[in-house]
Order: sequence, then structure tokens, then C-alpha cells
Amino acid sequence: MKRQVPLIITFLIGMIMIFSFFIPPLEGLEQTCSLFFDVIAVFAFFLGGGNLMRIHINKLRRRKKDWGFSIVTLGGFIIMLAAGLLKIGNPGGIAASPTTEGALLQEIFTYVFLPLQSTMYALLAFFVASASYRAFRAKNREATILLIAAFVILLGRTPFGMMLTAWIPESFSVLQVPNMAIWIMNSPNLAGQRAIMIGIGLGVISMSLRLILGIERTYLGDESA
Amino acid sequence: MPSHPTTSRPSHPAMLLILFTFFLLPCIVLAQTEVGQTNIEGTPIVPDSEQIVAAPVTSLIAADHKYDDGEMIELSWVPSIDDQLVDGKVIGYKVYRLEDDGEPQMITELAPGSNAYNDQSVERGKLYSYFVSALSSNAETPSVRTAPIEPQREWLNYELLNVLIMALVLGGAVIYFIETARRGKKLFVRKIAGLEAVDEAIGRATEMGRPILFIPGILDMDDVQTLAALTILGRIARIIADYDTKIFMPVSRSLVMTAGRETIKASYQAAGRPDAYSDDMVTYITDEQFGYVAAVDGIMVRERPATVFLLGAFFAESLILAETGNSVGAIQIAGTARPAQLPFFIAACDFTLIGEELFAASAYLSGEPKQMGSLKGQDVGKAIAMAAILIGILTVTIGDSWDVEWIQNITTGLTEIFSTK
Amino acid sequence: MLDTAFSIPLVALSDIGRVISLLVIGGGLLWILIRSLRAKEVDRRIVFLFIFIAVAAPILFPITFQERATLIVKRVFDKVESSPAGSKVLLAFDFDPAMAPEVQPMADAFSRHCLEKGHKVIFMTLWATGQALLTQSLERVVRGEYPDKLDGVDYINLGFKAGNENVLNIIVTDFRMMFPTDVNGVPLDSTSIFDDVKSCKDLDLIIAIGGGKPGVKEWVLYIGDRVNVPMAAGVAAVVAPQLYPYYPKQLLGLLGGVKGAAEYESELVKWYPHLKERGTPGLRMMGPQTLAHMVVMAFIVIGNISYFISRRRERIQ
Amino acid sequence: MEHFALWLGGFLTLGIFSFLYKDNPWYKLTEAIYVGISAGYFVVVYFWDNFYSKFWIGVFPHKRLNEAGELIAGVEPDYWLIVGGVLGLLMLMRLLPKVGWISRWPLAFIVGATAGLWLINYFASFVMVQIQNTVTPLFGADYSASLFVIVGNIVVAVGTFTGLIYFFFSKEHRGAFGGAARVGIFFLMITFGASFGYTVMSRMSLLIGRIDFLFGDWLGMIK
Repeated sequence: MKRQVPLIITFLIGMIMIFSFFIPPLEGLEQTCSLFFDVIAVFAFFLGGGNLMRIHINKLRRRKKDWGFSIVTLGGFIIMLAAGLLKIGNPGGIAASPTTEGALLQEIFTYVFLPLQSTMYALLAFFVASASYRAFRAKNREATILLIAAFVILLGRTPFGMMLTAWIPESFSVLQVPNMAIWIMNSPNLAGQRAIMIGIGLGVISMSLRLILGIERTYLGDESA
Repeated sequence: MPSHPTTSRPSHPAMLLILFTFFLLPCIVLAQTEVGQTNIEGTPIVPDSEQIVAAPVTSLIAADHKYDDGEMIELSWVPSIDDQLVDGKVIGYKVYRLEDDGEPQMITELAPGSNAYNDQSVERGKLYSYFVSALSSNAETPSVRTAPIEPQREWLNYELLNVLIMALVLGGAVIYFIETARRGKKLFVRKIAGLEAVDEAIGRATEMGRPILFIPGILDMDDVQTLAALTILGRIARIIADYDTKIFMPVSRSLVMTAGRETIKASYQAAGRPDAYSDDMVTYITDEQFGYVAAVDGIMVRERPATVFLLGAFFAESLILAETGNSVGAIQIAGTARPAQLPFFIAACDFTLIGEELFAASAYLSGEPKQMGSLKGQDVGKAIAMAAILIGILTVTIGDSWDVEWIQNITTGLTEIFSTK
Repeated sequence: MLDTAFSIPLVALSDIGRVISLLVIGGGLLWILIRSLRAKEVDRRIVFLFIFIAVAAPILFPITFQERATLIVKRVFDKVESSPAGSKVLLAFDFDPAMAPEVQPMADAFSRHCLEKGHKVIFMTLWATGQALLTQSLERVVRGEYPDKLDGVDYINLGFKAGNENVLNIIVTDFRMMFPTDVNGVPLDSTSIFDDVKSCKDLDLIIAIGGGKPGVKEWVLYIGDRVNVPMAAGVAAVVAPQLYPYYPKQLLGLLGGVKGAAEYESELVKWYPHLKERGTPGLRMMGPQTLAHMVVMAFIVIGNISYFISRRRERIQ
Repeated sequence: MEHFALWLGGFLTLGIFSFLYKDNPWYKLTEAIYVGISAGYFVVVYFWDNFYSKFWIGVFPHKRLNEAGELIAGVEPDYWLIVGGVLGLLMLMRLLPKVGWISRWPLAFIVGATAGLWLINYFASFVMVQIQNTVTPLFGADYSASLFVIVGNIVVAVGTFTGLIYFFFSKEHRGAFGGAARVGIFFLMITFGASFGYTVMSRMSLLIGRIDFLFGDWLGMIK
């Protein structure tokens, strides 16, 4: 019961989902399933949110290192919950969408959440630079090719790419750096992307089949794996 | 008005030929469709002398849309002869529908030049007939009505038959090799560098006495890459349990937290060390992408893991995580099926599982013959893809220049096999 | 706030600031190069610092680089430039606020160029979220900078119509069917710009600006491929690679991202120097972009030098 | 308020940036704020969007009346949703140690649905479509292509083909096969290098946006 039922559920649902693709009357099944998923995910939130609270309360109680910051996290979490669930300050009252402009929830979102999010995202600019400094080194043939492709594209994105190769006559304009960059994006890059995508498709088929057929069952707490 | 039952073959003969010869699978299926058709030309309403009257549309056909749940009727017609771009009298068309012989209702208005419309507001079990009016600036000329037609439900989408057959061929190949391997036939699988390194990476963490960080991507359980990450986690956690090293897995989804705990717990039980497992190994942080990244970055610099696994679905955060992991000197094994993020992992991590390798990883790590068999099945898919690309490009290139019919037929056949409509 | 304290000296300081920041970046890179010749690895925080300076300096002390239009951009410019005055040009603003930073500069450059040349411009959008942007940029660029141009005569704003590609499907044969009036409710029949325009066929050039769906692809498929009207496009950088295959047959030219806008602007100010004061946001954005790219490339070169040197040393030892 | 919001934004922005130097209390504070409010925000949004709007209203629809006071058709409760609710409740059984194992049922449901759904979708759009796209005449339709395009077409064909060879698991990369696989890796490397280089610009734009905020909106140093 403990081990067989989940395997049977996975098998049945998996098979139904595969074949519903070909059976018009089952067209809506995909939406129904994603609806179920959404509902299950909300219930699971009790577990996740509960876990978050438990960890920080524990930190506080035991005065673990950096427990002060746990107060901040807990405070932020609870304020958002209260603001959103009770719709505090919502100009439309309790019936309005929780994200109505002017509601406390949305105000915090705009003035605290958004700057944090875009700054975190902007960190990428720095990491792109440090990664290319370290990674693009001609250690072997593969790495050299990686380096050259990246360099040509980078050069093609600056005015210098054009200036360096402006002397090349119009009839050979293909060899000008910006055009070479376009060509690389269009041909070899496309080829690589396609090979990767076909591979991914096949990999998904094989893994999904292993899951559906119950060959892969570690996630179900199978002890024999 | 008589209706002509017409038969239509969903597949091109050349496609069938190739399917037979290539895959030896039968697929002659005939689908029957009811077609209601007018064969009497419409007669215009007797015109006023002042009125500009356009000729009616002709050959109005209402047919059931094939291979659906009975939700659509397709209309097509030949536009009025007065529908011209220059000095045309027609300024548009109105489509009318009669439900179960009731009153005509206008369902849509179309631009001049239109010759088709799909009525998607129909229900099974009702009869519909249609007519189309050609509009001039001050008059309307209706066409003849179609015979009543009922939208039909079909039980199999024959348009996707080729997809079904190809999927069965591939699935069959995977299952065949799983079975072959189960029966004890030795199958060769080449080394995958990133996975060969797993043992060493875990061993390193043990030696250094530092934890292992496992990041399963930022998507939920409804993404297949997360599933792949969890299957790999199962294998890795087993080795970790044997080594008695610490694993820490911060996640951004509650469901992944639950599934992750279940997986690690099982691995520890399998290793015979259930007492060493604790729920605290897996922690939920936040569903928000960059909030999660901010916390994981913090964990990385504070806990200084010796080994970081980044496996699953990653977006822009891939590089932020990989660079921070690198800065604390961790060995990093990454893998994703998102082509856009692979370059960043390649640049910043020690080993990267590229696309397909991510999905093959758990089978590879398990070392079980039947799991390895499934990898061989995947290769059959690659062989078919390569053959199709080779044959397709050759025939389309040659057929284009020399006009040889049978070569062109192969091209068309191949295109149909791999079309997804 | 701090505005008054800083803005006055900044004007005088901007040249000095530029020189200093270039010196800092150039000198710093040289210093790092010398260090790496001695096979010393560079701390990543130094890389971070360089990126910050390379991006911040050109924003604080505007540094612009000379852009030279690539052929794919130049062909768009030449088409607008060589069309006789009074040609009918349609500008489609198919983008939303999120995409605007990247494509608004192009939209402005196209609008200015067409009005300078005396073309008659028809504005429209397929994006509900693009409506406000279209109105704003008309207010700012067209009415603000060309007050003598007349609505309905020299330009017209058709506004937004729902229906995505269906809208295109209809205006390919008849504008009035989809747009009986312009955005202000003025019937098209009473505007002189639409006197001899019935459908897209009667236009001389269509420029689609966007980056999502519906966007350039739809314009090409539903209009460009069906009627013989030259088409050009300006798109966000990420989607540009997907559109290259349409060039040069279905699209006579293509502007990709901020870089495309900057190239167009550089060509524009070359021919119309007085437009320089109106602002060249593309070129302004390209300043930090170019410097940052140069810094990244410089670090790649330095990284390789130090790698080769350390490898040679290992070999000698 | 505007003033306060700007300073708050500046404070938080610099807090995150300070991480680039090293971990510090300022970053820890911003991180704690970020985690707390983002987790709370998502709970709220999921609760209203998924639980309330989709589930609750689906099972207990509002009685919608028209002007004459008659019930409008089409608001029948969707009892199917209860299955989802039950699965969700089973998930919560984890909290009770005795029956915790039953939470594997909804998990098994999700795994089955995800595996089945993606199996067929990936197959159709990643395998079939990509194969079909690769099959193009090398010399263009009716020999219309320029030399440049022809070379490009050949490169795409060869690259896709050899790239697939690289992914072969059941054959050792040796001899001619190994050579082809190596060509495949080269193509993958070009792909990775090119995509990396191409993204740099958009990543820099994000930083430009933040610096504009810091020096422009906040400190007012940009004219």
C-alpha cells in the first residue's frame, strides 16, 4: 500500500497525460491538471511557510548567530501576510484585488521589493565580467573556440568592431566584424542550439518513461533504490 | 440539398511509404467527415433601382472541423465576383447562423476578400446551417443556406498520428533496451565527465569537513527539470549518506521542499542510516527568484560549502549563483536544459551537464543495467533524427534542382512525418 | 535635493570628469596588465570596480563614441532619406513600457527623421499597453518639436485596435474598415493624409518597432509578404537574431537593440546636425555599454596573457 | 513620502551592492528584508489567485444574478476541483507522523502528470519541430541563395548533425565517430561563447538602470 499505490498513480496519470495529447475529448485535461497542481501548491505553502517561520523562531529562541536578522525576516513575512490577507489600506476594500494600487501590500511591493529585485538582477553585470575574465582562457582547443566566438560577438557589439574592419570593401562586407557576429549567431550558434534542443527532447522522453514505468523511484522514498 | 460524404486520407502516400519501410508500423486510417455543401448558386434579393447590389458568394461549404471535441465548424466560400480591390462593390461580409432551424443570427462581420471563417461557438448535439451575405454600401445579398450540420467529436486526432507513431517508436526503443539490459545483456555507456566527478566532489567535501549545497533550480514540481534534479538528488544523497557528509538544500518552492525531504530521507534509509537524516537538510526560503538568490548567496559565503550542485531549471540567476559559489572555492557541478543559461554554467562551473546529460544523469549514476538501457534507447532517437536530417537535406536539395518526383516525394513524406501541425 | 549643489560645477567639470575617468580606466587596466605580466591573478572585486566605473562614468560625464552605421541599419536610413518628401510612412509602435527603454530611442529617431524629411507619418499600435507610450511620444516628439506640422495632414495617430494580427489582416486591404476614425474620433475621410490611402498597398514604407508578439514577424507575414511595400523594423536586442533571416528580402533593414538605435542616431545627426540637441538616447546608452564591453574584452585579454605567462613559467620550472 | 521612498530605495540598493565587496551586516539586513517580504507577498498572491479565485470560487461560485433577478447560467460549481483540494489535504498529512506516508500520493500524482505532459510536449516541440526546421535546401529555394547563405546552411546542417553525435551515449567517442563528436563539441562551444557574448549588453543595461536610479533619481547628479 505504501509503496505500490504511488507507483500506480504515477503510471496511470502519466499514461493518461501522454495519450490525452492525441484524444480531442481529453484536450482540457492539461488545464485541469495544472489547476490541481495550483491547488496542491497552495496547501503545500502551509508546509513551506511554516518551515520558514519555524526556522527563524528557532534561531531567535536559541539566540543563534545572526538571530537579529531573523526578527526582520519574520517581521517582513508577517506584515506582508497581514497586509495582503486582510487587505490593509486597500482602497477597494476587502473585495478588491490584493494588488490594487495604494494598498499596503502593493506599496511595500513598489518601494521595497522592486528596488531589491532590480538591484539583485543588476548584480549580473558584475558577474558577467568576472566570469568572462576567468573562464575565457585558451586552455585547450574547446576553450579557445569559446573564447573566439565570445570575443567576436563582443567586438561586434561595440563601434570598434565596425571601425576595425571598415576598410573591407562592400562586396566582402561579410567579413566585417558586426556582420560576422550576425553570421555566428545565425549559423553555428543555431546549429548548436538545435542539437541541444533535440537532445533535451530525447532526454526528457527517456527520463519521463523511467518515472512513469516506476524504474526511477527515488523520489517516492523507495528504499530499494 | 444532398451532402457528399467525402473521404480524406490524413497522410501523404510517401509518408506512409516511409513509415512502412522505416518503422514497419501500420497506419492506414481513414477518417470520415460529414460535409454539408450548397450546390445551388445563391440568388440575390430583387434590387431596388437605387441600390448597389453585389453578387452573392458562391460554393459556400460548412464542414465539421476535424479532430476536435466537436467545438468548431469551418466555413469556406468563393468571394463575390464584385469583391475587387479596385472599384469593388463589396464592402464586407456578414455570416449568419441558424441553430436547430431557428431564426438566423449574425455571428460575425468580415472584411472584403474573406473566404473562410471558423465558427467556434458551436455545441455538440445541435444542428447548424449557415449563409453568408455580401455587403455593398447599401444592400445585402445573402447566399444559399448550407445543409444543417452537427459538429462531430473525434476520438483520435489523426493529424497528430505521425507524432503518436514516432513517440511510440521512441518509447518502444527505450523500453526495448531497458528490457534487454534487464535480461543481462551488457550495454556500453560512455563516460560523462561531470558525473564521473560526483564521487570526487563529495569526497572532497568530506575531507574538508564542509557541507554540500544542492540547488534544484527555481521552478516547481511541474517542471521536468526539477524532476530530473530530484532523481539525481536521490543518487547523490545515497553517496553522501555513505560518506557521512552534511548536505544542505535550500529550495524556492514548498512542494520541492516536500519532495526533496522525501528523497533524501529515502536515500538515508537505503544507506542504513535513517537516524542521520533530519528535516533541516531541506529548507524553504521564498518563491521569489531573486529573493531566493539573495539568501542562497548569503548561505554560500557564510557556510562555505566545498561542493555545490546546481541542477534543474535556472534563469538569470544561474550566473549569480555560479559566480558566488566559485568565489568561495567550491567545486561546482551544474546542469540545466535551458539553452540560454548553459553558457554561464560552462563559464563559471567546473563541470556542466548539457541538456540531455541532465536527464541521463540519474540513470548513469545508478549504474543499474536497466537504467543504462534507457540511455541506449535515447540514442535510437538521435539516430533517427540524424538520418532524417541527412536524408531530408539531401533530398530537398537534390529534388529542388533536378525535379525528380520520387525524391521530392521522400522530402514531402519526411516533412509530414516530422510535422506537428 | 542635491541637484543645485552639483549641477552647476558638473557642467564645467564634465570634460575634466571624462578625462579623469578615462585615465582611471585606462591607467588601471595598464596597471593590471603589468601585474599580470608578473603572473598575478586579479581579485574579482577589482573587476567589479572597473565595471562600475566603466558604466557610471559615462553616465555622469556623458561620453559618446562615434558609431558607424552597419549596412543593415544604413539601408533603413537610406530608404527614409531617399524617399521623396511627402511619402507615406507607417510607424507601428508595438511595445510596452517594459520594452520601451530599448526601443523608444529608435521610435523617436524614426519619427524625427520622417518629419524632417517632410514625409507623412501614420502612427498606430497593436499593443493595448503601447497606447499611452504612443500618445506620450507624439506629444513630446511630434507636437513638441515640430509644432508647425498639422494633425491629419502631416501625421495622424490611429491609436490602438484590439485583434493582433487580425487587424493587420484587415488593413492590408482596407484601413477604414479597422480604423474608421483616428484616435481622436476624426473620420479618416476628412483627413488629407488618407486622401489617397485605402490600404497598406498605398503606403511607401512601413517601419515596425517592437520586440514581442504581435510584432515585426506578424507585420512581415501579414503585410510585407502580401503587398509590395518596403518594410523595415526596429526590435529589442534579444529578438533580433530571430529576425535576421528576413533580411534583406522581407525586411530591407533592421535595428537591433540600443546599438541599432545608436547607429541610426549617429547617421541622423550626421545629416541633420541640429537634431543633436534634441538628445540621442541610443548614443548616450551606448557610452556605458561600449566602455563596459571594452573593459570585459580587456579583462579577457589580460586573463589570457597572465594564463600564458604562468603556463610558461610552470614549463620552465 | 516620495523623498522617503527614494532614500529607502537607495539604502536597499547599496545594501545589495555591498555584497560585491564582501558579506556584511548591511547585506544581511537587506537580505532578511527581501526574503521576508517576498515570501509573504507570494503566499498572499497564491492564496488569492489560486486558492480563492480558482479553487474556492470554482467550488462555491458566487450567485450571479441578472437585472431581472434570475440566476445567470454558466456558474455551476466545478466539483472536479474537490479532487485537487483532497490531494492538497493529503499533502498536509505530512504534519501527522502516523499517516505522513499518504502525502506521497499527491506527489505521485504531480510526478506522473509532469512526466507525461512534458514527455509529449518536449517531443513535439523540441524533437520534431527542430528536425523539421533543419531540413532546408542547402542552396536555397531555386538556387536563390548567395554563397554566404549557402555556407551558413551547410554549417547549420553539419553542426546539428555532429552536435547530435556528441550526445551519443552508447558509443565510445573514438575514430571517425570521435572526430565527428569533437566537431560537435566545437559547435557547442561556439554556441556557448556567442550566446554569452550576446547577453553582455542586456546585463549591462540592468546596471545602467540602477546607476541611473542612484545618481539620477536619488542623488540628482545627472542633468
